[in-house]
Amino acid sequence: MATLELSNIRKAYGGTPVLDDVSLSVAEREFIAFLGPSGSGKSTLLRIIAGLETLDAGEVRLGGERIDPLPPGRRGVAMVFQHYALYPHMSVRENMAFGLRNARVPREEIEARVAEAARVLEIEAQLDKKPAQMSGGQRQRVAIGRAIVKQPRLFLLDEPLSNLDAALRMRTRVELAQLRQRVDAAFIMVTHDQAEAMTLADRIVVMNDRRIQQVGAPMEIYSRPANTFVARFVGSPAMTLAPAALSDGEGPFARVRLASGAEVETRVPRAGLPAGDGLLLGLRPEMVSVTAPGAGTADAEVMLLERLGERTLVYARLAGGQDVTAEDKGDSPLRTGDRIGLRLDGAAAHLFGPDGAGHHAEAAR
Amino acid sequence: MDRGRLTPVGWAALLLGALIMVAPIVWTLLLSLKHNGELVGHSGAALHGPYTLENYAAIFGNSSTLRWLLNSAIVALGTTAGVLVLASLASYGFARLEFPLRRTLFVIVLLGLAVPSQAVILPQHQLFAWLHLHNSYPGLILPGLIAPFSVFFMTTYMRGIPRELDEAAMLDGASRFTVFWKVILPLTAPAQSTLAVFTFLGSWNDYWWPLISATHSDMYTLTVGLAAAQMNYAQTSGLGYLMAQAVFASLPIFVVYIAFQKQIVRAMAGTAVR
Amino acid sequence: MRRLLPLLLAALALGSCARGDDRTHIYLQRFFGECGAEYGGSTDVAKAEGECGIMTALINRFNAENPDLSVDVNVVAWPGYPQLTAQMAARDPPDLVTMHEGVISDYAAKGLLEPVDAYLAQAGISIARFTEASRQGVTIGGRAYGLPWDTHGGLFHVNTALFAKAGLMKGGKPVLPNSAEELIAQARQFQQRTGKPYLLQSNVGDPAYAARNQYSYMMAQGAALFPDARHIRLDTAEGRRVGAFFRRINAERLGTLNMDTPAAIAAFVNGEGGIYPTGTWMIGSFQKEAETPGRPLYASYAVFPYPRLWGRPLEFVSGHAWVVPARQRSPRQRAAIARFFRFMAAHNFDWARTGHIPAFQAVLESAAFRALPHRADIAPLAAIGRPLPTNVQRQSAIEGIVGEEMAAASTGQKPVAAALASAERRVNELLSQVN
Amino acid sequence: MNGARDWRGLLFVAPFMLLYALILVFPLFRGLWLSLNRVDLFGDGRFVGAANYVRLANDPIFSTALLNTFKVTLMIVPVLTVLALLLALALNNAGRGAALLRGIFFSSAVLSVTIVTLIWRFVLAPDAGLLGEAWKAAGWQPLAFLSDPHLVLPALAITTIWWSLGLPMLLFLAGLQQIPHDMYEAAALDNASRWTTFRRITVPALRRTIVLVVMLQTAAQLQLFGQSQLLTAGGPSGASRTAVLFLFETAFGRWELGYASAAAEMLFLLILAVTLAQYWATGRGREASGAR
Repeated sequence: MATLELSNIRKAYGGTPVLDDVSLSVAEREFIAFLGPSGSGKSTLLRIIAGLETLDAGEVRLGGERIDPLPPGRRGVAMVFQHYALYPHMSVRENMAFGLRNARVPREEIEARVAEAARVLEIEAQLDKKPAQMSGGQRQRVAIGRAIVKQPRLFLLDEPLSNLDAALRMRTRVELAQLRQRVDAAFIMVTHDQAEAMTLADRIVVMNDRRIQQVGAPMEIYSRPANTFVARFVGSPAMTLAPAALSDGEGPFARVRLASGAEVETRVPRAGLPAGDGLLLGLRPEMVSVTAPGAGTADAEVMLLERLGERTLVYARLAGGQDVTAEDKGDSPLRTGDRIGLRLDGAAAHLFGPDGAGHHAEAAR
Repeated sequence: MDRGRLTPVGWAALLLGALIMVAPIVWTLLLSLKHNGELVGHSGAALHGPYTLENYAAIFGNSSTLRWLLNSAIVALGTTAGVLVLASLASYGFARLEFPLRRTLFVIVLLGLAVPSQAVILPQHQLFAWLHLHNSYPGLILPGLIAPFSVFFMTTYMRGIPRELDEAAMLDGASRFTVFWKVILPLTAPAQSTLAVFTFLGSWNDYWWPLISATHSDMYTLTVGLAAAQMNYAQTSGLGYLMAQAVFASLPIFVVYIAFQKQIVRAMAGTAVR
Repeated sequence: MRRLLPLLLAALALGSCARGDDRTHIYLQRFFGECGAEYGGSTDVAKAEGECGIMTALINRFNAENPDLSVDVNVVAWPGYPQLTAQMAARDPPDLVTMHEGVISDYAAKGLLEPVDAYLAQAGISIARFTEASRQGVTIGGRAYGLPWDTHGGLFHVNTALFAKAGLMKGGKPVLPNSAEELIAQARQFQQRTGKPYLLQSNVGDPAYAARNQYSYMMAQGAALFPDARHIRLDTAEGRRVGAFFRRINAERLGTLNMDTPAAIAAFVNGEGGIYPTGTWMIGSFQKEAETPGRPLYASYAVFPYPRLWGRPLEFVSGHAWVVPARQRSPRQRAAIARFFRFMAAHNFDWARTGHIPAFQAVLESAAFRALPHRADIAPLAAIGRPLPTNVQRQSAIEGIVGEEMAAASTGQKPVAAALASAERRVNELLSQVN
Repeated sequence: MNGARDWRGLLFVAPFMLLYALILVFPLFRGLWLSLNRVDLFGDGRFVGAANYVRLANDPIFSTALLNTFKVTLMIVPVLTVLALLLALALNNAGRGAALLRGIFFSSAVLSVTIVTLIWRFVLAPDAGLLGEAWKAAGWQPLAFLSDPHLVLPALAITTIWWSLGLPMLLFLAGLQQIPHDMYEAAALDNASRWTTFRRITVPALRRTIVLVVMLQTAAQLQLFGQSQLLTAGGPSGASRTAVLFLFETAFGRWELGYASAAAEMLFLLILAVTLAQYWATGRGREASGAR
């Protein structure tokens, strides 16, 4: 049964639409990540769920109850803000108790819940400090604690890790994962960091240009991007998208020709693909390997090398001017300017139609 | 700040300046400690003894000065409290809430910044006469409450407080008023103190309005009362007493300033923080 | 703030708390300064000194003698008219006000003052008992608009010790000039012999001084200052003569230029000059100095009306009166005002100890008055004093304008003719605006 | 924001706005109406159109008063601003001596105008004043500060500067504490001279405070009244009569409410113009109203 149900949500800021007919259903105890570039509408959507923004059309239901007409405090949701939004003049204890007091929770219960949250989050020693006396990581915990004590049905996390340094971010990521195991609630996290989304979320909602582009489990988003936007946005480095034309042929799978003349045999079913050119061939770096010149699918020139230790990313340019990202072993002997051959692994390649829709290899299923 | 110690010339200039600031006040103090009769035509007598506290005793003995002091305190404190309350409420509305005519009203308030109080004081006097408010504390306090500067200042300050705090509080189930009262208001403390100092001093030193509104001597503020007492004649024969009144009248507010000097400067500094 | 608020409310409650007594209150507003510190509890009128002291003691005395009444006193800065006007505009005037006779017409013409004939009758005071100057001063259109209380005008306060040094004493009396030329000559002689200024003048912040000179000496020459209720005539041969004369005094540095009233008083008390032309009101204070051994003025003080310089010995005088602003009053309050009038009339002599000329003929002629120091010398003021016409309004503002312009002329900041013309233009414009 | 786009927001601004409308907006329009009437304080009047303004334009006393007002403002504001800034710079440290001096330089601000003028008469009066005595002791002729038409405005200016130094100094002190320390450290590393540091770092950082002080003080000094009324009564010969004193005399001395109202409107327009000009000249009106 769905905990949160968003139906046909529309929102515009004075004539400029920011959300266009967005619908989504979140299951109980599910962890959802809203992933997208800034301006994609992901934060607006989160704020609509929280009640911090009104919606122009559509409905928000939580546990079957329609909550969009309710004020934020009565929706049974809790939110962790990007900059924590701790009340600077209140102690940690008061910060955590503030919402419960407003809800007229009995005092003993408030104390008990605060104490429990503090124990779980290991901030018991900080309870009487003011936020200004704490480190960034500690403040983050207080912000989480303030959400936990409310025992919400839904946690809303607005870029919760973006203000932490790299080490702390990793740790907090783990802690968030543990947290969701403990609490009986759904999570929605807004992020622009795909690694965060991939590690934490059960499902990722990729948003762009006022709309949901794709909803799916992390690996599904990665391996079967619904369109060119998702393909480009998810995965690092980004997928190479090379213009390609469908070659004539009889087989069940599509064979395409790149501008350089190279031909690639894919495992994408020919049926359903539009005829003619206007296609894009999608290749993740791991599908492109380096060979001696002439030995691969196509020849190219090394433009740039990015050595990551266990592997090396090779940014190369095909004869027709098409840039392709390839992967080579960590101790690759290549140097910028070298002529190389590239082997394109057509079996794993994606094809995108002129409408941007993705077509994927059958075997990947 | 340890940047650049003052040069000897700088110190000398500073001390000379301090002397200029202090000399008239010391002179006043000395005059206030002299027997009135000794000063008739010889204010220079204040430079040497004998000194006496009789003028101060006279103030406590039988005089309106205490009453005027009380009036000044009531008016200045009342004005300050009123300004803080009204300006805080209005500024929260302007800084945070959406309501019909919000922009229009705010612009009207901003335009008020350019209205000198003198431009409206005559019609105000008529208005207060119609309302029978002259010679009353409300009559003295009300005109001080509508300073557009207070709203401009406080709104600007509130806009600097992150909106996330309001939102967090709303998610915490706080009503609009609770957000204002429990979250925003405590955070404006530095602005409140700064505004309070400005308002208090302005009200304490206001002259024209009490001059024409408080026309009964038991409603005089110190400024008006001392002006009434300070006839040409009194400057001759009651100089010591007059000066004692002046010292006495200034003492409380001076003591308050000395006591809170640090907080005042820090509060003002805090006003622009973040 | 939260701690201050209750305190504030308590104070407010305290302040607005009505005095719960059954006495009849009348509200009195006066100038003459505040001296509650010295005379706050005093009812001994005879011991009081100076305008403020005597006035305070008198009112204390009245309150003490009339336990069923309470006169609540409001002291305003001299002359208090802006405030009185503000009160009247606020429809909240006092019950009794001290007013210069020249100003009465302003308020009377607007119906802001009650005629006091009924109060005078109730108090048993006949108008015939007033001196001529006083009667003229309070009567407009045949009705009395106030209880006259004194006549006051300019006097030459003289330091006889310096005059002796200057060779200007004759038969124990100072020699005062009888013409403009004589004054200049005597002043030069005085300055040569004493090295001190002949005239101590309060030209700073005191327009009344220059106005008094101008009015007095134009009147003396027979000039009609106010040909009608709407016009002043200053820029005349007489006017120029007076203006030029004072300009000459200052040009020759025969008088001080830069003194305000307190400075001039201090200078006179310290024996820094020969003559201080100021009003009747200073006699008491100067006499006290003259009686104090060791003081520069000890046993060397005399005082006389302005000397004749041209024409007839006349001088401009005004007077203080008690007036009753129009407002609703209970019969008990009206009776209280009448009783106050009777009391004040009975104590007119006490007031005359300030140096003012009494308003009652009988007091003026009394032995007690004559026995006061210098009173014989200044008594002529009652006869030669001429009030301004009571049909001209805004006399207080007019005096301010005339004084400002003539002070500028006499100190050389403006040519005399220009100052006279400017004063005339400004006053006539002011009067043309009177509704 | 949710639930806020409604009339409830009005509740917060209503108390202020209602009072504002009653005590400021209404009198402003009432004053405009009065200025078009020949009316005295007691309400008898008639409509005269622009006659009062025509009179004002031809009234040399009013133009002198305006001129005096501008002169005295020009004498006060720059000096006051610079002095307050210098003081703040000199006293911006934690030492006890600085605290004491801050107290001293602020002390005059707590005095009411009555007391200030009372004190300064005793300083300025040539025959009885402190300065006079000092001048005489030095063997000079005392300056007639209160009676020389050329000295009386400077005298008012000196008095006012002495009186008003405290608040701007406090504002500058507050402003100085905002300047991040590292900016000075960076300047020191760059070998900047003190003057350069002051000009390139301190002044720009204090720009908003300077603008605030100048604007507040200009508006305040254009309304200078008490000092002129109590210290010199506008004299000699109107040489220190300010616009507001003119207004006061006209209204309560001459009872010409309509005429005084016209003068008040003119003063209003002038202050408005000067304020807007300053706002404009500083070129950052946006910043002052928009940001903190």
